[in-house]
Amino acid sequence: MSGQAGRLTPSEEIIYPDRAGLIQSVGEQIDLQKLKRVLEAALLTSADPLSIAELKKLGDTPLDNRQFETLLEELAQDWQGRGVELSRVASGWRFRARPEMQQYLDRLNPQKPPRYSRAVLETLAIIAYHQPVTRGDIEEIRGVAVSAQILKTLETRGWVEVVGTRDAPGKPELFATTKQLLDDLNLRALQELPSLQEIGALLEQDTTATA
Amino acid sequence: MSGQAGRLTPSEEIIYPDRAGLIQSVGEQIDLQKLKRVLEAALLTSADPLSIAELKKLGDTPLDNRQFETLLEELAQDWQGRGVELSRVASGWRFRARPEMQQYLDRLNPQKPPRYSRAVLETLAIIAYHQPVTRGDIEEIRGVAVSAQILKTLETRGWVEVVGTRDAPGKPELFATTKQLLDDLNLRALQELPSLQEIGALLEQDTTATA
Amino acid sequence: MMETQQQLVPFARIHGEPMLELPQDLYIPPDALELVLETFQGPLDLLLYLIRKHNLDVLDIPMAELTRQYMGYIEMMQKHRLELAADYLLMAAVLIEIKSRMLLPRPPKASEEGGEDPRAELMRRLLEYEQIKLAAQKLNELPQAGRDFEIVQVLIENTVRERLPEVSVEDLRQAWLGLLARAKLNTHHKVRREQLSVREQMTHILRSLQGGEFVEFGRLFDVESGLPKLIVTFIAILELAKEYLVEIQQSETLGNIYVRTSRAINAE
Repeated sequence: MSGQAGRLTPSEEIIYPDRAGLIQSVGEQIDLQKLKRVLEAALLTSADPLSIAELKKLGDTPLDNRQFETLLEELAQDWQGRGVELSRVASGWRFRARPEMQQYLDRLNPQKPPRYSRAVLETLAIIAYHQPVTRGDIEEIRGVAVSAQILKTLETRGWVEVVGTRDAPGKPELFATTKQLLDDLNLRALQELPSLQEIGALLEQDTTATA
Repeated sequence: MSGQAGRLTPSEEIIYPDRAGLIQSVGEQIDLQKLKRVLEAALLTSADPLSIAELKKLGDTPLDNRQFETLLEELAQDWQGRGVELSRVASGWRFRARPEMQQYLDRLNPQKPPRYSRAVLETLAIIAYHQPVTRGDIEEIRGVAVSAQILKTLETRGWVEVVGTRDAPGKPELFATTKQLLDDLNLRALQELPSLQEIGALLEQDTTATA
Repeated sequence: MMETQQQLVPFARIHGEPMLELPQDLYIPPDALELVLETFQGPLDLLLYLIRKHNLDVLDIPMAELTRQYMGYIEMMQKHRLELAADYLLMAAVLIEIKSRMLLPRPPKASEEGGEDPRAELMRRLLEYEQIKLAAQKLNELPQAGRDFEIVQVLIENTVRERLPEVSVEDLRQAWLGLLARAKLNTHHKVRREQLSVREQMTHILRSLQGGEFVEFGRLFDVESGLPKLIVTFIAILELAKEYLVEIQQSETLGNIYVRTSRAINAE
């Protein structure tokens, strides 16, 4: 086998058509496969990106920078479609988790999710149950002024939008909830929200119970 | 296609003959493949081993422990022949570079962790094989005083901890080894340590011979 | 005299050549003594070294020989004024004690029954220590994380993606309950028996009128959605008109009815 290691069979050219820069002997292909494994192991265990200069230390056979890059690009290719990817950054190459994985990985290190203030939740509830409503309507029901910031928060979140204006002095904007809110609450329609009657009954029960 | 997703074609059974415990619908196979990718990403990014309980958080579909283990064993199989392997240790599953890779990886990181003195190693061995033991027990076996520094070294490394006190005058602390020690030695349980009988086989032969 | 004593004790056999002088390897240059002292983990370690070095049997220790060799060491160390750990001196006392006990005539019965050998405790300790010494070596030979293999750890870029608060249906219900509780005493804030579906449809119609153009009345109805939905849509349009949110026009009797938002009217 070593006798003809320097020669190429056509099939080998077909197997590695993109590795034009590399010498294509059978023995060296095995070496390259082994080097790729070593590079992979080094990149997976390294805390920091590894530069080509560092990665070169891992090879027993001398390869030039271009050959190394070809090998690394091949390795990156091998990792396509996985939850982790090999990417080139300013200081070299590194593996990193794909952003899509974040939502899963977050489950292992759960941070306490932030909460909306009572003012935001009440405003959202009023818009959901009384839409379309103006800011004035909301203020009347809540009994306090509603800051522009609260409505902004809900609009930015994509849960509330202006659907028109009321024909009244100052042409106040009418707010309504969006499909996005229903999606985020996992509801098909607004009717699936607890009905106001139900909630009212609950409150009356409470009142009579405490009375 | 979705109409017959719940049914199995014989070829699918042939593709995954070893996954007897898992329900074999086409849709669920896709889910399992996705879950495997997520598990892989989680294990590759975690500094510490992940237990089955933790890995379960990553699944959207409920699987029992056995199904998870089957999936993990499959994943370990997928990594055969690479420079990195998925292995099960005391506190769960984790990826590590194979020891054969070390000679290469050492080229990137020439500084090695400190080698421990014989005093530290003997103390560790006594705690590992005779746990739980007090400092007095260790001193009796070694025939010399055990400095506080030796125990401190092992505790700092996370290999040894105080698990209680003996009900004796002075309430001496009882030391035992930790899961961390087993993890660091890539072992699942204390029984995987070389057995004392094996180590002492020669001596016991002597005993029976002279008896 | 010592040799005759040894002959008196039948089981104190010396394997191999009897060593009458300090063996060659016991001579250590004085400046290296300290190092030697550190090499041994203690008296048990030193004893084991002597036993193994001279091919003595741990289970049948020639006490006289071992004691002599051990004492040789101790004397040498003391001669060089090296501070000896108390453990070494204690062991010397133990060895001498065992040796002298072995010189005492033993009760014949006890020897028949294999009665207490004065060396038994020492032999047990030596064996136990040797076992741990080997175990420590084995432990050290096991591949160790960071020394013999590396742990894989791939970066998770904690993307700047802000975590947004989650809201549940229950949150909305609680918020509403809070509002009701506050408004309890205000009689004019009675709970209206409202159909949420009507409210939702009102929003839907307003959205479809957002272009500002007149829309034909009939086109606001989705005929295929069923009778209840049609009724809801009709009520929603009436409600919108009542709240002056839409304008409904019919230019001639039985002609087409058109609807547009009041915003469109205002824009005129």
